[in-house]
Amino acid sequence: MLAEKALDLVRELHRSLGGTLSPYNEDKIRQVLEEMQTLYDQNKDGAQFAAEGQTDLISAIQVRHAGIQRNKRCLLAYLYTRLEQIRKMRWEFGSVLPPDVKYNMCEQEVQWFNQYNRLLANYMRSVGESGGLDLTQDMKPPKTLYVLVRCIADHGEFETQDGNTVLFKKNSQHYLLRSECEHLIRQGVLEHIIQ
Amino acid sequence: MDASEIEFLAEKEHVRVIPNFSQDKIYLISGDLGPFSAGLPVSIPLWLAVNLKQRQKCRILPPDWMDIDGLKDKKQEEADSRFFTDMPSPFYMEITQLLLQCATDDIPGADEVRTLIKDIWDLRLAKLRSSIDVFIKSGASHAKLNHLTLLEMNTVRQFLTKALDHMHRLKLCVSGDPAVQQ
Amino acid sequence: MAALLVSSGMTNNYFSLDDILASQETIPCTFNVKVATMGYLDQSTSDVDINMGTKLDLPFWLAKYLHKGSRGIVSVDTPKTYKEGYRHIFTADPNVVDLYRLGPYFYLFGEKLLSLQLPDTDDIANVLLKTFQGRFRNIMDGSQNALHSDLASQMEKLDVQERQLFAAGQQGLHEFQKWESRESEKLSTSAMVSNHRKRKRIGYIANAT
Amino acid sequence: MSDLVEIDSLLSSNTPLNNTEDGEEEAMTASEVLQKLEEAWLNEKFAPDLLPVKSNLVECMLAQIDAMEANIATAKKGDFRISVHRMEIDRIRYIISSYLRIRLAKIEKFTTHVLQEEEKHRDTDTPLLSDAELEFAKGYNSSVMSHLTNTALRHMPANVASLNSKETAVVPLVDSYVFLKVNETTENVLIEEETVDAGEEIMDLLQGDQHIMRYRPVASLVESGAVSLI
Repeated sequence: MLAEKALDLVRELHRSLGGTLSPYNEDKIRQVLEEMQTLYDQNKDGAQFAAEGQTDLISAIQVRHAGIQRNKRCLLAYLYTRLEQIRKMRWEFGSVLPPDVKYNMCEQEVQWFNQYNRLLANYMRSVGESGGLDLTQDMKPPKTLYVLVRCIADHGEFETQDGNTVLFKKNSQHYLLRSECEHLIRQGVLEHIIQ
Repeated sequence: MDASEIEFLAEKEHVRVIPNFSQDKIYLISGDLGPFSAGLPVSIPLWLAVNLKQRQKCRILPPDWMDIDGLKDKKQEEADSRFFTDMPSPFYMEITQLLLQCATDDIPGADEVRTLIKDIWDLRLAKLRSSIDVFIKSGASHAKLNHLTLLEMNTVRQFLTKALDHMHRLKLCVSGDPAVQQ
Repeated sequence: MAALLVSSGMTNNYFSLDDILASQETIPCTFNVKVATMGYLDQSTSDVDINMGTKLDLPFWLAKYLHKGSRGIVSVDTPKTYKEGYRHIFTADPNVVDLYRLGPYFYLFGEKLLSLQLPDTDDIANVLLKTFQGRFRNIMDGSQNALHSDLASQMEKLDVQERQLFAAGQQGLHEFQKWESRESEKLSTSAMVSNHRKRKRIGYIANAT
Repeated sequence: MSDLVEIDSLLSSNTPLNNTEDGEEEAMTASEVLQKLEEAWLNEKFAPDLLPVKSNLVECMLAQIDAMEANIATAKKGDFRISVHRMEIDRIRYIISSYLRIRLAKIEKFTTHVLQEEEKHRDTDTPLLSDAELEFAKGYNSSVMSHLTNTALRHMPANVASLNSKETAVVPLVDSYVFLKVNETTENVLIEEETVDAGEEIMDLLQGDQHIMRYRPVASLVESGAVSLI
């Protein structure tokens, strides 16, 4: 069938939505692009004969053209939807991605992630008059100024806003300003404990 | 919308507290508070009342409607009425939840209050579901939702708007609108 | 992260994966002309060409393209699921039908069919609406009560859009319950991070064995 | 300590702020600005499309927060009022952050559409985007376009190697259903356009009423403030 490989790409990504990003399928993308080229070349040849009056070739050209368009749509939707996923990762993982997540991205996607990172940072810096606003914080309505947290893993020393140094040792508990540990909670370093 | 965001809105509602300290007026961006005099009731937003209570700096006076007899009547009224009745506070559920969490000792009959409020909530939600069903079956294009509170709306928000969006498209199909038929 | 998700629904946009999958559903077509060299599309023969009069099920996107215009390359027929026989079943008892098996994009594909101007277009449009209205109460009750019973079996017979609706109902309920139990007060690890963690752990186990 | 009192009184809600633009006098107190910002936040949250930006409100509130923070820094440690002010700042910052985040998400989702609409709004009193948002939108658009070009489009046959933005632009679904509350009675609102088998539907929106209906018919009323999305 026409554009079957392109549909595979779409199915593959559709299945993985909601979970983590599936590996970039470079091989299949190349095959889709090859199919498009083949259909295009056949149409060029066909167009010559069709001009000489062979009408059953005109209908073949239309079929192939529909196939080219379909391949294009599937491929672009695949790439575009992946960008949407990668964008979401910036908000959930932060500005540095775990290596095995990065591993599933192609070189250009890694570049795009870095570009998005910069765009976002520039934007956030320009909010207000005094150095900007970190929009990746304050993800939930505030309840208390301070929160009790427990370290899920060793994470070294941490300097608090008032200049004290605390050691994030596995299972140690700390009472910290919410605003200074929200990122670490979201990234799974600390766990928020409700008393 | 997250329920925690509706709670955030509810926390702006004022309640009366009796502070055990004195303090001049506080000029907040959202308006002035106080002055606070130990032993004298003062009206402050819920977010601050909860905080002061947690720090044992005040006693909270329950809102007038948080009263067992009144709530029993309210429950009966809700059960008898086909429509949603007007609740004494648009944030009755959130206020109850927060006060019963941090200030149980300040609420007379706290457990019974909790049960009554939950009963009223359940009555209203059941009513909401059956009216949604009637709404969809009738094929009407809009509905008036007076007296429904934000938190009640929110429990069905995504579901109801999705269902209506879907039905709207299907109705356009029936009327032959070409915009849908791409 | 709900705040970041602009209400999406099933947008029929160019990049929508759901829309692409729905337009892959097939339609019975008859070729009005000979199509040279494209015989490979018909897996039932080894002919080089598609001959005039050939009947073939084509995906919607192709059928639509070849059908348009006054000298359509193909004529289209209503797919079985949307024909009168099935329409009767849907109207008689919409709740017993397994739309997922018949669909899975029963409504979305149905909407697309309308653009082909089949002779029974009006009836199809009507049955789409009536079917949804008829099934709505079950979907709502299921999504609001299916906390302890088997979710999978509740959702099995629903088409893709109905499943999304069901999930939205469930989510509303769960969020409220999380709020009621004060769980929503807790600041939590972002969903992708904890998914990633779980996956890694499974990965290690898989590697170890 | 005396500093705190002095600046505090400057920030009291009784003192009108000079929130003027192009010479038009429009004095609002800080608490009124906050109220407006909160409304803008909720409208933005529930509207399917991007609403004109309320830069004034955001900037004004950020300035208030900055002033208050400077203020707190000079206060004596342990002053009871510090924690109260801090909690309020947290609450306001949450509203601002959430508002700007929702806008960014819409800008990213509807980039092409938003940039086209911005053209129409740019020189009016109600620009759709702030300068920073506009810059972000342009940057985002070009990063996505060049990604698609580099990974796919430029490897495609010449006749299909470009994107027709009319065909591919993701547009907001303005026919989506929303919940709303009526602030000012508005008569004769056209709720349903006339169709083949049904006549048009007109209704009066009465102050205080709550409705669920499609966004499109009330979009202009949201902008004018006659209704609020809830």
